[in-house]
Order: sequence, then C-alpha cells, then structure tokens
Amino acid sequence: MNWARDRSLVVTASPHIRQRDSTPYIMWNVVGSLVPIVIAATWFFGVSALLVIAAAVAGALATERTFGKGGTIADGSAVITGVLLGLTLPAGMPIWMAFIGSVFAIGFGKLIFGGLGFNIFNPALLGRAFLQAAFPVAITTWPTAGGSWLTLKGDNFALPLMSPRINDAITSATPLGLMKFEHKTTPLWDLMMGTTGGSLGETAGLLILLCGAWLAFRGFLNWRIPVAILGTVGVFGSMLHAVDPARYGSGLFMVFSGGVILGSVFMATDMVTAPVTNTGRWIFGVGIGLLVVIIRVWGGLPEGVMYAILLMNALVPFINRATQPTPFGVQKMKAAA
Amino acid sequence: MENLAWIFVSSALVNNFTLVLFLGLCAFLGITNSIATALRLGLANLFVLVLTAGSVSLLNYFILESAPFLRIIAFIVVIASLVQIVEMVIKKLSPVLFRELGIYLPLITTNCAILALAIFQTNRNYTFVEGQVFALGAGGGLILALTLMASIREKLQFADVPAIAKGTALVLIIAGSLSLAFMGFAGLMSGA
Amino acid sequence: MSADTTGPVTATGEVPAEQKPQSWRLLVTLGGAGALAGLLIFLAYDWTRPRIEEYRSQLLRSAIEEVLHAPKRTDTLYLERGALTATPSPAVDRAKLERIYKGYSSDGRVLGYAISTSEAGFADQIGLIFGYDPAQRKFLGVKILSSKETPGLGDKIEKPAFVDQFAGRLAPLVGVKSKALAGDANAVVMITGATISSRTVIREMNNAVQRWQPLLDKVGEGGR
Amino acid sequence: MPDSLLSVLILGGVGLAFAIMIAVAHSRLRVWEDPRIDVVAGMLPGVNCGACGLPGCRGFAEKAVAGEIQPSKCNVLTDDGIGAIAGYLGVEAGDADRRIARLLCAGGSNVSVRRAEYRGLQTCAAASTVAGGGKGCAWGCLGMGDCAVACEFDAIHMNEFGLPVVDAVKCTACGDCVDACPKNLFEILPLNQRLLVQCRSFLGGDGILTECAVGCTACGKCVLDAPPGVVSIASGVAVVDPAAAFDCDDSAIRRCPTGAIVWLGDTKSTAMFEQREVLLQREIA
Amino acid sequence: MEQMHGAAPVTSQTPAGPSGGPTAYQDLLKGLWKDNPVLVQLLGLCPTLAVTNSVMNSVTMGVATLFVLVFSSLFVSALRKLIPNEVRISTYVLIIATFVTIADMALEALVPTTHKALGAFIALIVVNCIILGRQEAFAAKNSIGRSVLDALGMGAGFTVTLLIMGVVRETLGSGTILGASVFGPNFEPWVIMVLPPGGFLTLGGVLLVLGWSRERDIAREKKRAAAPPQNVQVSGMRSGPARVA
Amino acid sequence: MRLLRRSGFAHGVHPPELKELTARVPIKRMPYPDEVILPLRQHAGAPAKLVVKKGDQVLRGDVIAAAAGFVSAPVHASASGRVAQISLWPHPDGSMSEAVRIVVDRFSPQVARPRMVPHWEKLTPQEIVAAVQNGGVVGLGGAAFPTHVKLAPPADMPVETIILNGAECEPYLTTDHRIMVEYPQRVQLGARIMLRALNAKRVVIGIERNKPDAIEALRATLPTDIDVSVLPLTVKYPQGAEKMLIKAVTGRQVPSGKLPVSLGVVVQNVGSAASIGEIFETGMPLLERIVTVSGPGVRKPANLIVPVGTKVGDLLEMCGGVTDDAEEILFGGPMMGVAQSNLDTPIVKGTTGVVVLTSSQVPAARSYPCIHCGRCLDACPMMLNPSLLGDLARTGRYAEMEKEHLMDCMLCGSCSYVCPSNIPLAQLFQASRTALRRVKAGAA
Ligand SMILES: Cc1cc2nc3c(=O)[nH]c(=O)nc-3n(C[C@H](O)[C@H](O)[C@H](O)COP(=O)(O)O)c2cc1C
Ligand SMILES: Cc1cc2nc3c(=O)[nH]c(=O)nc-3n(C[C@H](O)[C@H](O)[C@H](O)COP(=O)(O)O)c2cc1C
Ligand SMILES: Cc1cc2nc3c(=O)[nH]c(=O)nc-3n(C[C@H](O)[C@H](O)[C@H](O)COP(=O)(O)O)c2cc1C
Ligand SMILES: Cc1cc2nc3c(=O)[nH]c(=O)nc-3n(C[C@H](O)[C@H](O)[C@H](O)CO)c2cc1C
Ligand code: SF4
Ligand code: SF4
Ligand code: SF4
Ligand code: SF4
Ligand code: FES
Repeated sequence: MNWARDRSLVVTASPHIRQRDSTPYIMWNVVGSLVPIVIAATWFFGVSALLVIAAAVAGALATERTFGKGGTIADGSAVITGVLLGLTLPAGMPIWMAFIGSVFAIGFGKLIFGGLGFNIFNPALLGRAFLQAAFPVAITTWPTAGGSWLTLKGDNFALPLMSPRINDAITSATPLGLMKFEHKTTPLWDLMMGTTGGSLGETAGLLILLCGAWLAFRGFLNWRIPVAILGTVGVFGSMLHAVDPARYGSGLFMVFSGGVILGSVFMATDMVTAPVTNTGRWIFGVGIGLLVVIIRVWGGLPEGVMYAILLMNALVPFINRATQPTPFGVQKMKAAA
Repeated sequence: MENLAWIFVSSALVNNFTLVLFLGLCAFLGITNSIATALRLGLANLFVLVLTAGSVSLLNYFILESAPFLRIIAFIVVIASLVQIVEMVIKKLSPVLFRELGIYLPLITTNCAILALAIFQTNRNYTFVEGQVFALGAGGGLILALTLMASIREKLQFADVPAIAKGTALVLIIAGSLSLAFMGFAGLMSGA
Repeated sequence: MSADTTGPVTATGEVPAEQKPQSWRLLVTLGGAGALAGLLIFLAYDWTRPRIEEYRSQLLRSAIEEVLHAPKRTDTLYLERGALTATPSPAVDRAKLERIYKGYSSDGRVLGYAISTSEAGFADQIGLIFGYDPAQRKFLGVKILSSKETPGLGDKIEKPAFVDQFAGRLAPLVGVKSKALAGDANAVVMITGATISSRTVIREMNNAVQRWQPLLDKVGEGGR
Repeated sequence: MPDSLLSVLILGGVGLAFAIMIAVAHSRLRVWEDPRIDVVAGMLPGVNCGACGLPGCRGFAEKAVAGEIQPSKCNVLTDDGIGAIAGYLGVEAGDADRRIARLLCAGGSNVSVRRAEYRGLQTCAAASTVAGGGKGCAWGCLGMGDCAVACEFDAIHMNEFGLPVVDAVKCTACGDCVDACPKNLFEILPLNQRLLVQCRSFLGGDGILTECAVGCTACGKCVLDAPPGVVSIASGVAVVDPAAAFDCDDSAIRRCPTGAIVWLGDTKSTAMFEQREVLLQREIA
Repeated sequence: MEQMHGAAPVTSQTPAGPSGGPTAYQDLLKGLWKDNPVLVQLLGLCPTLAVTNSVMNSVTMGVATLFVLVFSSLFVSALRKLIPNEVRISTYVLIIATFVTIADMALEALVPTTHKALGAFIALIVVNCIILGRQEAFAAKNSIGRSVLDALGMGAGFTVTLLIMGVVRETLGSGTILGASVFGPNFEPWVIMVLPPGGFLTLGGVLLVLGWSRERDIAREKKRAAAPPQNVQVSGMRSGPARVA
Repeated sequence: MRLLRRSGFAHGVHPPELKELTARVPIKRMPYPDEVILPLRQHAGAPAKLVVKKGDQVLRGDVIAAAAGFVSAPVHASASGRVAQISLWPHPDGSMSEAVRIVVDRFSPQVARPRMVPHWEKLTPQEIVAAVQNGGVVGLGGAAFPTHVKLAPPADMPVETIILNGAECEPYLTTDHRIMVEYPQRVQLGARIMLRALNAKRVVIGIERNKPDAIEALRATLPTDIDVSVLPLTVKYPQGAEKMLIKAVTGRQVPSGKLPVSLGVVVQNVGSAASIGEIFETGMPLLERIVTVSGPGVRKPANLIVPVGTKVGDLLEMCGGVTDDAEEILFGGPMMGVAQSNLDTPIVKGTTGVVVLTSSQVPAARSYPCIHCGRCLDACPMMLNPSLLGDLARTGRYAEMEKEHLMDCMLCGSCSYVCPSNIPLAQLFQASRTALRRVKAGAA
C-alpha cells in the first residue's frame, strides 16, 4: 500500500461533505448587500453618513475585539451590527454617540450572552434603543436630505460627552412625525426614492427591498419574515386608513415610511434573534407588524419598528417552544392512540 | 370606560410594575428559572393583587378615612393576613390548586408590588372598579414580565455566558433590555 | 460550605415534641404589639402633623398665588350638585367635594380662578393648576404640580420657558411647533422632543376650561 | 386625645385579629414537621449531588432524622461534618467507608499511540463515535476530559499527558465521571483499596504493546504473585477483586512487565501521577 | 413567610472571631462588604433600583432604611424572649411597619421634596427583604448590642450600595452630583441612566465589575496553585506518532 | 403502481452526486488477496458462533461461524485457506471485534465444495427463509440486518408490499446502480422469491431518477405474471432511507418507534435481492459483495466484486493505490460513511463502498455557535429540531433530548450537512444516544 508514511490518516465524523455556506460567508454576504444602502445613504446625506456609520462600525469592532472570545471579528457579524446601527441613526448624530451606541450594542447586546448566536435581542436595535433613551434629542433631530456632499449634516464632531450644537435650519420632521403630529402625508414616490428626512438607511425603500430580495434568493435571509411584517403593516394600515383617511396614512404610506422596510428586511431577519420554525417566523412577522402600527397610531412615539422588533425578540423563545415541528411518524401514532 | 382602559394599559405595559416601576424584583430575579414556575407565581400574584385592591378599597372607605396615618401598617397587616387566609382556604378547598400555587403564596407577602398597589390605589383615589382594573393590569403586567424573563432564561441555559456575567448580572441586563423594549409602549393611549 | 457544620448546634438527643401554641400568649403578644405600635405611630404623627400640614397648604397656597399672580385673598368654591358654591350644605363632607379657588385683588376685584386637573401624559398622569379668567377667556398662568415625564425631555414642561407662555393666552389653546407662530393669541409653542407632554398640558387645560366655563359663567352672573 | 386612643385601638384590634387567625390556623391546619430536618439540612453541604442515592440533601436530612441512614453515607461531608450531624442527632456516624473514583487506564500520550488524527468536536463522547477516536488502543482514554467537565466538585484535572487525575480530597464518589466516560474507564472503588489494574484493554497478549507501553498483556504474573483470589484474568485483562484486595500487600505488582498493575502509595494522594513517574524512569533505563 | 428562613442562610451563623466569639467589629463590618445585603445577598433590590436616580434620593432612602433596621433590630432582640414562635413574623412586621410609618412621616416633615421624589418607596421599606431577613437571621437570636451593630452594618452596607448607584446614575444621567455640575455646562446627559432601564443596567454593570474582580482573583489563585496548566480542550489534539499498518 | 401514491417525502438535502467516477464502470472481479479477515459480527443481532479453530484448513464457502439464533447469520469462509489466527481485530465500526484470519492458499483454484442448488419453487416460505439464513445474506444497503428476519414477519402483520431499495442516494456510490444495470435478472429473481416467501401482493422497485439506465434495465426485465413495478424517485438525500422510501412509495409515515411491517411493508436493498437470487441460482452463500471504490483519493475508481474480509489496504492497492493527498478513508458514502483509522480493517458484508477523500475535502474542524438559522429544521427528513437537540446535547441534557425525539433521529447527517456553523449535529446525536443509554443503564 502506498499510503504516504509521514502522513497520518484523518478521521472525522460523518457527514464528510458540507454545503458551501458557512456562517462567516453568510455574514459577509449580508455586509456586501448593505454596501449599496450605505452608498445611497451617502448620496442623500453626504459625508456625514459615512462618518456616523464608520464610527458605529469602529465601536462594534473595538468592543468585539476587546471583550470577545478572540478571532470573532472575522465572522463578520460585528460589522453587520455596526453598519446596521449606523444606518438607523440620523446623519447629524455626533460620532461619539454612534461609537458608544455600538459599544453598548456589542457589549451588552451580544457578548454578555456569550457572543454570536446566543443573544436574545437584536444587538444593533438594542444599541439604538440605548441611544434613543440616552440621547433622545440628538437621535430625533433629523437633517434634511440633499445639499452639498461635503457639508456636515449636524455637529458630527461634537466633543465626546458634550452636547452637539443643533442647527434648526437644516432639520426637518420625518414623514411619520408629520403624520402623527400634524396629520400631513408625504408623497409616496419621495418615500420610495428616499428623498425625505429620516435615519440614514431607512429612506430608500425600493433599494432596500432589492438588496433583501437578492439575499432571500441566495437563501441568506428568510423571506417569510419581511413578507409577514410588510403585509401586516400594509393591511392593518389600510384598514385604519379606510376608517379615517385624514388621521391615518394609507397602507403604502405606512409601509414605506419610517424604518419598516429596513427593519423587516435586515433586522427582523437576524436569525439569531428570530424563531427557527417557519410557522414561528410568520407569527413573529405578524406580531412585529401589529406592534409597529399600534405604537405608531396609539403610542406616544411616532415610530415603533425598533421597539416592535425588540419586544418580539423577547417572545422568540416562547414562539419557538410553541411551534415545535411534529416529528415524522408521530402524528399518526397520536391519531391511532 | 376610556379611563379604565388607560388604567389597564398603563399598569400592564406603560408603567409595568416590574420593568418600569421596579416592583416585585425579588421574585422577578429569583424565581424565573422555568416558565411553569414563573407563570404560577404570576397567577398567584394576580390573585392576591385583585383581593388586595378590593380590601384596600373597603379599608380606605371605612377605617382609614379617620386615621390616615395608619395606612402603611394597616395595609401590610391586611396583605399578610389575606395571604394566609387565601393559603388556608385554597388548601382546604382544592389541594391540587394548593400544590400548584400554594408554595408561592408566602413569597408574595414580602413582594413589594402588592403593598405598592395598595398605596398607589389610595394615593390616586381610585374607585372600587378602577382599583380592580388597576390590579388586573398590574397582575397581567407581572405575569408578562415573569414569563418573558423565564422563557429567556430557559433559552440562556444553552448560552455560553462569560463567567463574570453569570447569575444576577446577566439577569439584570436582560431586565434592562426588556425595560428598554417596554419604552416602546410609552405614551400608549395617552390620546396625544 | 463546611462553615455551616461548625455553627452552634444544640445537641438534643430527643425528638422535639410538637408544641401547641398557647393562644392567650399569641393574643397578648400581637394585641399588645399592635397597641404599642398604634401609640408610637400616633405620637410620631402628632409630632409631625403640624409641619406636614403646613407644608402641604403652603404648597397649594404658593401654587394658587403663582397662577393667579398674588391675589390678596382667595375663596374656595365647592362643586355641589352641579353648581359652585362657597358654602356647601353641612351634611356633606367638604373633603370629598371638588373645588376651585377664586382670587381677589387688593381692591376686591376678582382676579380669576385657580383650577387643578390631571390627565395622562407620556409617562403617567400630569397634574397641574392654572389660573383662568372666565370673563375674558384668558389664562393667567400655570404650574405643574406632579409629573413623571422623562427628565431632560418631558420635564421641561415644568420649566419657565414653557410655563410662562401661558399667561395672557386665550382659550382654546393651540399647540404649535414653530416659534414663528408664537405671536398668535391662542398659540403655545411646544417643546421639541416632548411634543406629547406639551400637548397633554394644553389639552388638559382646554378640557378643564370646557368643563368649568359654564359653571363659572353662572357664578359670574349671580355672584359678581 | 381621641385620635391617639383610636390609633391604639385600631392597631391593637388588628393585632388581636391577626393573632386569633394565626392561633386558629395553627390549631387547625398546620402540618407538623420535625424541626430537626431543617437543622440537619442546613448542616449538609447542600450540593444536591445525589451520590447518597437520595433525592437531594433535604431528602438525606429527612432520612437521617428518621434514623434510616447514617450521616457518613454523605460522601461530600468532611469527617467533622459527619461528626457534627451524628452528635446533633445522637446517632452513630457510621463507618466511613469512603469511596473514590479510580481511572482504569494509564495510557497517556507519553506511552500510547494514536493511529489516526481525529478532527472535530473535542469531546470524548464525540470522538469515540469516530473510529474509536483514532487512538491505537480501542479501550483507552481519549484524553479530552469529558470526565473533568462532568465533575461538579472540580476533583478531576487533566495532566500533561492528557490523562484525568482524580483529587482524592475533592472526589465525592458521586459517579458523574462514570456516567460521562464513553470508554467506561472510571470505577467507584473503596479509598483503601490500594491495588489497581490500570488498564481496560481486552486484547490480551503482547499485541497491545504496539499501541500502549503500559497495557496489560494478561501474562498472569500478578495472579501468581498476589494472595489467592485477589487478582484474576478475565477476557484478556487482569482484574482486582475489591472485596479481597482491601488488606493485601503490594506483592502483585512486583513482576508486572508493563506496570499495568499498580500499588497506590498513599490513599489520600493522587497516586497515578507517581506511578507514571516510576514508569518513565523504567523506560529511560 | 417561612421562606425567610432561607433568605439569608449565608449569614445566619457568624464566623468565629479570633477569641472564639465574633467581635463587635466583625458584626459591624460584615454588612459593609463581605455580606453586603444588596451586592452579595441580592436583597432589597427594588429600592436599590427605583430610587437611586439621584444621590440625594439614594442617601435619604439609605438612611431611612438604616433607621428602620436599627430600631426594628433593637426592639426585636429586646423582645425576642417574649415573642412566641408562631406570631414571630407577624410581630416583626408590626414592629417594622411602625418604624416605617414613623420614618415616612418624619421625612415628609423634614425633607418634603425628597420625600415626594421617593414616592411610595419609603412605605415599601416595610417589605424590604433586608429588614425582615435581619430580624429572622440575626436579631431574633442575638443580644441587643450585637443586633444593633449588625443592623448598623447592614444598613450602612445598603446605604453605601445605594450611594454607589446614585453617584453613577446621577453623574452620567444628569451630569451632576448632589446637583453640582461635574462635567461643565456643555455635558450631554445620558438620560437613560435616570430612566428605568438605566437602573437595571447600572446594577448589572456594578455586579459585572464585582464578577470581574472575583474571576480575576480566582484566576490568580489558580496560577498560584501551580498545577500544570492544562487546557482540556486542546489536550486531545496532541497525537502520538501515527502508525499505519 | 396503480394504487400507490407518489408524494415523496418532505425536507432532505441535495448534496452533489459525484457518481460520474464509477457510474459507467462495469463491475470487475478482484483477485484474491493474501489473507482475509472475517469478523464474527457482520450483521445486526447476535454475533455468529465460531465453529473452526486455529490451524483448520477451510474451503471457500465453508461455514466458519454459525448463526446464533434466529436474528443472526452465519459467516462463511470467503476464500480457501488456513485459519491462522482467531482474535480481536479492528472492526469497521471502530471497535475491536472477534475475527477469524484466514491465510489464503496461494495457488488454490478457490472452488467450493459441491452443493445442491435449492429449487425455490418447490420450497415452503419457511424453507426459503431458512435457505436465506443459511446463505448468510444480510442487508447490503448498509445496516446489515439479517435479511431472512424480514422475510418472516409476525403472523399478525401480513406484508403486502415489498419495496426494493435502489435509491442509492449517497454521493459517489454506484454499487446498487451497477447491480441493477448488470444483474437485473438476478434482482427480479430475488424479488420473485421474496414475494413468495412473504406471500405479498406486490413489489415496487424504487430508483432515483438520476439512474435512467438502471430504470431502463429493470423495466426491460419486468415479469408479467406478478405485480412488480419500477418507481422513479426524486433525486434527494436521504431518499434511500427506509422511512423516506416508504413515504415516497406508499404516502404513509411509519409511526415513530414502529417497524415498517406495521404498515405491511418490507424494504430490502436491491443488492440483497440479487444475493437471494444468487443463492437460488448458484447455491453459493454470500461470500463476496460488490463494492464501489471511489473518491478523488483513489487512483483508479472501480466497481469491484470483493471477497468479504478483504483488508481495505489490499482493496485500495487493487485500485491503483491512493493519491499523495489522500487523507481519509470511508466505509460507505460521504454522508453516512464511517471513517477508518486502520488499513487492516476488513470489508464486511455491509460495506457498500470505500471512498477516499483528499485533504482539500476533509471538512474544516472549526465550528461556530448555532445561529438559529433554522436550516437544519428545514433539512431534517424526520421533522426534528436539530438546533434544539444540538443545544441540549452540548449541555448534556440527554433526558430532555429523548423527549425531543432523539430516538427518532436516523443519523442521516442532513442537518450537519446544511449547518452553516458547521456544528457536527449528527455526531452529537450519536454520542448523546450512547450517553443516554449509559445513564439509563447506570440508573437501572
Ligand atoms: C427615552 C425617551 C423619553 C421620552 N420622553 C418624552 C417625554 O417625557 N415627553 C414627551 O412628550 N415625549 C417624550 N419622548 C418622545 C419623543 O421624544 C417623541 O419623538 C417626541 O415626543 C416627538 O416630538 P417631536 O415631534 O418634537 O420630535 C421620549 C422619547 C424617548 C425615546
Ligand atoms: C419482522 C421484522 C422484525 C424486525 N425487527 C427489527 C429489529 O428488532 N431491529 C431492527 O433494527 N430492525 C428490525 N427489522 C428491520 C427493519 O425494518 C429495517 O429494515 C432495518 O432496521 C434496517 O434498516 P436501515 O438500514 O434503514 O436502518 C425488522 C424487520 C421485520 C420485517
Ligand atoms: C439516511 C439513510 C440513507 C439510506 N440510503 C440507502 C440507499 O440509498 N440504498 C439502500 O439500499 N439503503 C439505504 N439505507 C438503508 C435503508 O434504510 C434500509 O436499511 C435498506 O434499504 C434495507 O435493505 P437491506 O436490509 O436489504 O439493506 C439508508 C438508510 C439511511 C438511514
Ligand atoms: C440576514 C441577517 C440579518 C442580520 N441583522 C442583524 C441586525 O439587525 N442586527 C445585528 O446586530 N446583527 C444582525 N445580523 C448579524 C448577526 O446575526 C448578529 O450580529 C447576531 O445577532 C449576533 O449574535 C444579521 C445577520 C444576518 C445574516
Ligand atoms: S477517562 Fe473517559 S471521559 Fe475522561 S478523558 Fe478519558 S476517555 Fe474522556
Ligand atoms: S492498553 Fe490499557 S492502559 Fe493502555 S491505553 Fe489501552 S486501556 Fe489504557
Ligand atoms: S441526523 Fe437526525 S436530526 Fe439530523 S437531519 Fe438526520 S434525522 Fe434529522
Ligand atoms: S443549521 Fe446549524 S446554525 Fe442553523 S439552526 Fe441548525 S444547528 Fe443552528
Ligand atoms: S424588595 Fe421588592 S420584591 Fe423584594
């Protein structure tokens, strides 16, 4: 036998072949699909967008590296957290706040649970919820899109721990704020194309849907969740609109305004914090959709996607339990017995 | 009617006793290892809350009017006796129910949520009906918080939690996260 | 854990018998403790009562003074069977009646009324008292008595920048977001980032006016 | 001062009512439980290891108070603790036949070979599903420490040759390692049994020596040297009979060609370590 | 209420002092750190989280609790021989509630604004597990002197913990300590620290720091024990010479 | 086929087929090796009882170990020679197992003792079953369950349908494929005999659609007097698993914890059927089997007739040896095959193939925590929740795993195959089952 003498036989467990997708591969693909959205954000909000996102990513990576198990940066999940957190912030956010937000996101949202895979809440959203509760004014100061590429959209370079200077002239209300407090709608086309106020990544609805479709096609995200969320928001919104068109925006307005699309495509689909079963995913999506509309319509805040997803995240262990699949050959037995 | 609805939503979600008002934390942090236990404890709590609200309404109306300074002591005594009576009655009437709920009843005496309910109810001059709705909402909120925490902790048994965070630190941080998420309910039904 | 085993342990060989509690001892202990507690509490109450009541009435008085701009004298009007009266029938307990306060200037002119109200805001009920002149439908001032709104945001409704706007505004109030409209006689500029709290204050005052205006009108007709 | 009187009356009354209720409750509803159970439960270690075969420490306390079990049956308690409980209850402590987990393999990485490189999950349970973990000896220790992880008392540590070493002081003989080891290499034995065959290879004969230098070849010399009945050969490996071995001397190990049978130097120490030292010296020589 | 037996088993027996009996010094000091009621025994968490959004509130609450604890302990240990076992807890509750009521009224008379900020939590001292726990575990079994010392220690430990929480939360949440600015006028307060989540997160953070120092100590201890460093996970990979037949 | 629904089965995975290497390579006979190793345990059930001793001279086809009871099978000498050693020997399952080593006579003509060819048409079902057992036939599909046991169901469980398993869903393997292409008659004969032994109504031969030539060959030889049909199956792993196949053919699910006979179905591998056919054609017991030797690590992949007991090293030698980067040797396909640590391990009756993988193919050992992507749930043909089971296994909660139907898992490996975090789920489950058994035994 010509077995090379210097080489040891290797033994591994079956199966001995694996399909190609690995966890880092999936994560980096998601990062890739976020690139167009980052570019769009830069297009609308100029260099401020890049600054905020970069600060968030830097915070995420620094935390992962300092407190993580080691070597976990390469799996790409921290980058996603950073980019997504950045995309949910307004362009004028001081970068020190963005940095702190993602330190919290990774530290308290992920590593404290044991790192990738074990967290209960979506880290990026937890980071944003932290920022929203910590700096409620800064995070609801929405600069208008457009203007010169190089002008900052706010006091991005405010000194760490110090208040940003707020320039009222370049801020505007978001479509949802206008709707909630002044009962004014924004043209749908503007919403789809992203030429409205809002957080960096949420404005260009169509582009996000496109990126999401690509990811779903490659099997990296589960299409059921966004479909359930968008469907529920659309239907529930339309129903309310039918009741009182002056008070409530149309279903499409509901879907395309605010963070619903970004949240449903990129955040509710984070598999770590979403149910594992398909039935569970439908329930999860519908739950988020209902909560979004409830918070928007009856709550104190103009936007509720973040809270809706976090609340449903908390319910995921429950949903998973309730939607356990029935094993092959088990139902038959029960029927017979 | 709207007022009742607001009282309910406010006490269950917006001003959730556990996650927003920090009441009943001992049980929340201590007895949420399994969903079944948490649910039972929550139900026992709800039961005692409703009874307390009722008795406090009566107490306020008949006795404390004339001696408001005896409030705290009267409430705590009422709660303690109530819990004992309930325990005995359940034991007599339904041993099965007692086995399910009974062991949690004594814990409730030292649960500050109950006393707080009595005090809030009094400070806000709730009527009997409002008091009942308030108790239902508060109890519902407790059940919600307890079971959510329990289901999360069941899942966390699989997690590779770093040694420094094991135990109460992690539970507190989860509670903080839940509390953050519950901020989404702020202003719910305030009519703005 | 071995510490547990080294603790004080009484070596009792025999099985302790079940003891029946002696009922009279229980009764005496608890009854006695209760009586003692009652006494102690009462003593403390008696000692603190003047200061507490002083403080409470001081609080109310200063609030009324603030919203009615230092009246010379105030009357309390009670709401009894759908009408306001300064002298409710002695049969009912005054403490249970709703009331508003009527303020007079040094020359005996009626300055206006101080009305308190409370409604749900962003976090919880916002309680406030405001001064109001029903004849001119004009607000005289407002003071927030209780609120749990977010520190740094909603609690700005207690700050002068917000509260001071109300003096001189006419009912019904309208909340506006931009300072440009601030000149309007009905307009109150809301606080950025605390729209809901601001709105609640405005709405509360409008609702209260709506409720009390007819009653006050009657008082005005008969009583002035 | 009517208010003061009222206050005294109300609270006195409430106290009375409360007392009556409790008195009634006590006479009607209370289930009596021997208070000594709580005391004994408090004196037990409270680790609920189950090594005593009872459901938790409280179960042990109940039995102990009822006189159905001797305090020394708790393997975790120190001698002082056993004495304290026995003294409290006024019963015999019982003879402390302390037991300990012993590893029946000495094939560390220094003396045994690996036939193939196992790649994958580094646990013995997982590795043993794949070609027996790739180790030359199919019965030997895989060295990935499932037993050390399973031990709740921190009594097992892996030594530098990938063999678990049992800390005789910490080991409570709870049996978790016995359950954990996929190769069945642990056995709970009396602490005072000093003769031990540290090999589970059933191969028999010198064939095993190509896989492991300290394997038992079933040559039978120990059977001859030991007092009759202490050692026997069964299915290709020597076994010691614990019932017969507790008072024998170390004659059995003298002529063992591989050192598979060992004499534990001191019942309290971790003897396997020393044994390996001896063996290495022998190999070098 | 029998559960209280189990509430503080750790401290029910006092470690013996050098002279055989525990020293007064130990009775007093154990509550501050070693058996800190909040950080170690995890008792009385509700007030620890609820009222610590400013230093003033924390201190007031701590002192009020200390007051109740000391006087309850005093009475309970003085009366411990007289109280029948069956109504033990009820009597304790009565005693505690009395002092809570007194504290409540005294605070309202002396510091009305802080009293208002603390809201119902002064009244809730009644159900603070620390107090009942100390009565059961200590005052009911020990002399008056020792009980008072113990109560002082535990109360101080509670107050110190509240103070830590209060300082952290007020500094970050309002940029002040006792109302005095720390970072200057331009500081952007972290509103979350004075909101409910901030309470949970701050205590979680404090426990994390404790956990970290504990783990570090354990690691040092291990190093000192000089056992051959063994990585269980890796040891399996060390393969001997592979042989192929 | 008329009455049968064809609904396939849910979930499953699509690994690359990789059968091109040998799919068209005709079966060849391999020369006798120098020695053969015959373990006494080559089948499920009781190990066979030794009837020879060291030094005995045996002829090809002689019984060297007899069946030990009904659920057992005899072992025959696969070559003439001398019994040189009886001892523990490495077994394909990784353990050491009692085996007989026969040194093959160099110049022996390898003829068997003359024996009578039984005429199956004259035999009663019982006699057929006995003849099959005496022939040493065991399931050649991998599990090596004694075939005759499945031909003798309990009286209260009549068998209606016999399914011949020609799915061969494992990548690389072409054993059954070549048998169906080259020996269709023998398969048909086996089917006929089984039909008679079981007094069943019909035989369905299930073949994955990626083997059109096999479907063609069997269709061309279909008998007309009995109900035998060929059913093309979706190409999907694990189509060949018994329960999945039954679901695909009959549309019914074998109840959890029950055997297929409870549905009146028996599944036999096509190779097993061909072996039965061979017994009644030539009178020879199962002495050799067809083995696919494939994979990128093999120089000359082939389908070979291999004497049972041939050492894998010798077999690989026959196929031109292995490449320089060969790293891992599997018995069976890459999905369920078992890695071997010893080149002396013998080919046994249940060895369907030998696959040699190279270093570039051996999967990376690094695994990540479960990210709860749910792919394993979508892959598991048994509709289990491997993600949860994996978590439970990692934390050693075996009793809970049992409640989550650990025992229903057939260790097909679909979940491990799809897991992006590369968690060795199936391996965990296998280890957990052993541990569970150990804990239970300890408790008892
Ligand atoms: C942590 C936090 C606290 C808040 N507190 C208040 C509050 O006290 N009062 C209020 O009206 N809105 C509060 N809000 C609501 C938001 O600031 C909301 O966006 C705002 O009311 C809308 O006003 P705008 O249209 O001026 O942005 C809070 C929001 C957050 C996240
Ligand atoms: C009557 C009868 C009894 C059987 N008994 C068993 C048995 O006890 N255990 C077993 O594993 N298989 C038994 N089988 C065979 C199984 O049905 C199945 O074919 C065998 O487990 C191999 O399947 P596999 O390769 O898919 O694992 C029996 C079959 C029949 C017809
Ligand atoms: C995952 C899995 C895949 C299988 N694939 C096949 C297969 O492709 N061909 C086959 O004949 N048996 C396969 N089997 C074995 C069958 O389940 C069953 O045991 C066999 O068809 C029964 O026939 P036998 O006893 O004649 O081997 C597979 C089993 C499992 C668990
Ligand atoms: C489709 C998809 C969506 C993701 N969405 C998020 C997200 O919203 N927030 C986040 O922090 N990480 C997200 N991640 C990354 C990763 O799952 C996350 O960091 C884990 O929650 C960390 O355990 C996403 C990953 C994928 C594949
Ligand atoms: S004794 Fe057993 S469990 Fe322990 S390392 Fe060795 S093989 Fe693993
Ligand atoms: S031969 Fe014996 S000592 Fe050596 S590895 Fe095998 S079982 Fe262990
Ligand atoms: S190995 Fe088991 S759990 Fe995994 S897919 Fe196959 S049957 Fe399902
Ligand atoms: S496929 Fe792997 S990562 Fe995905 S849920 Fe299953 S075990 Fe977890
Ligand atoms: S202090 Fe609130 S429940 Fe214990």
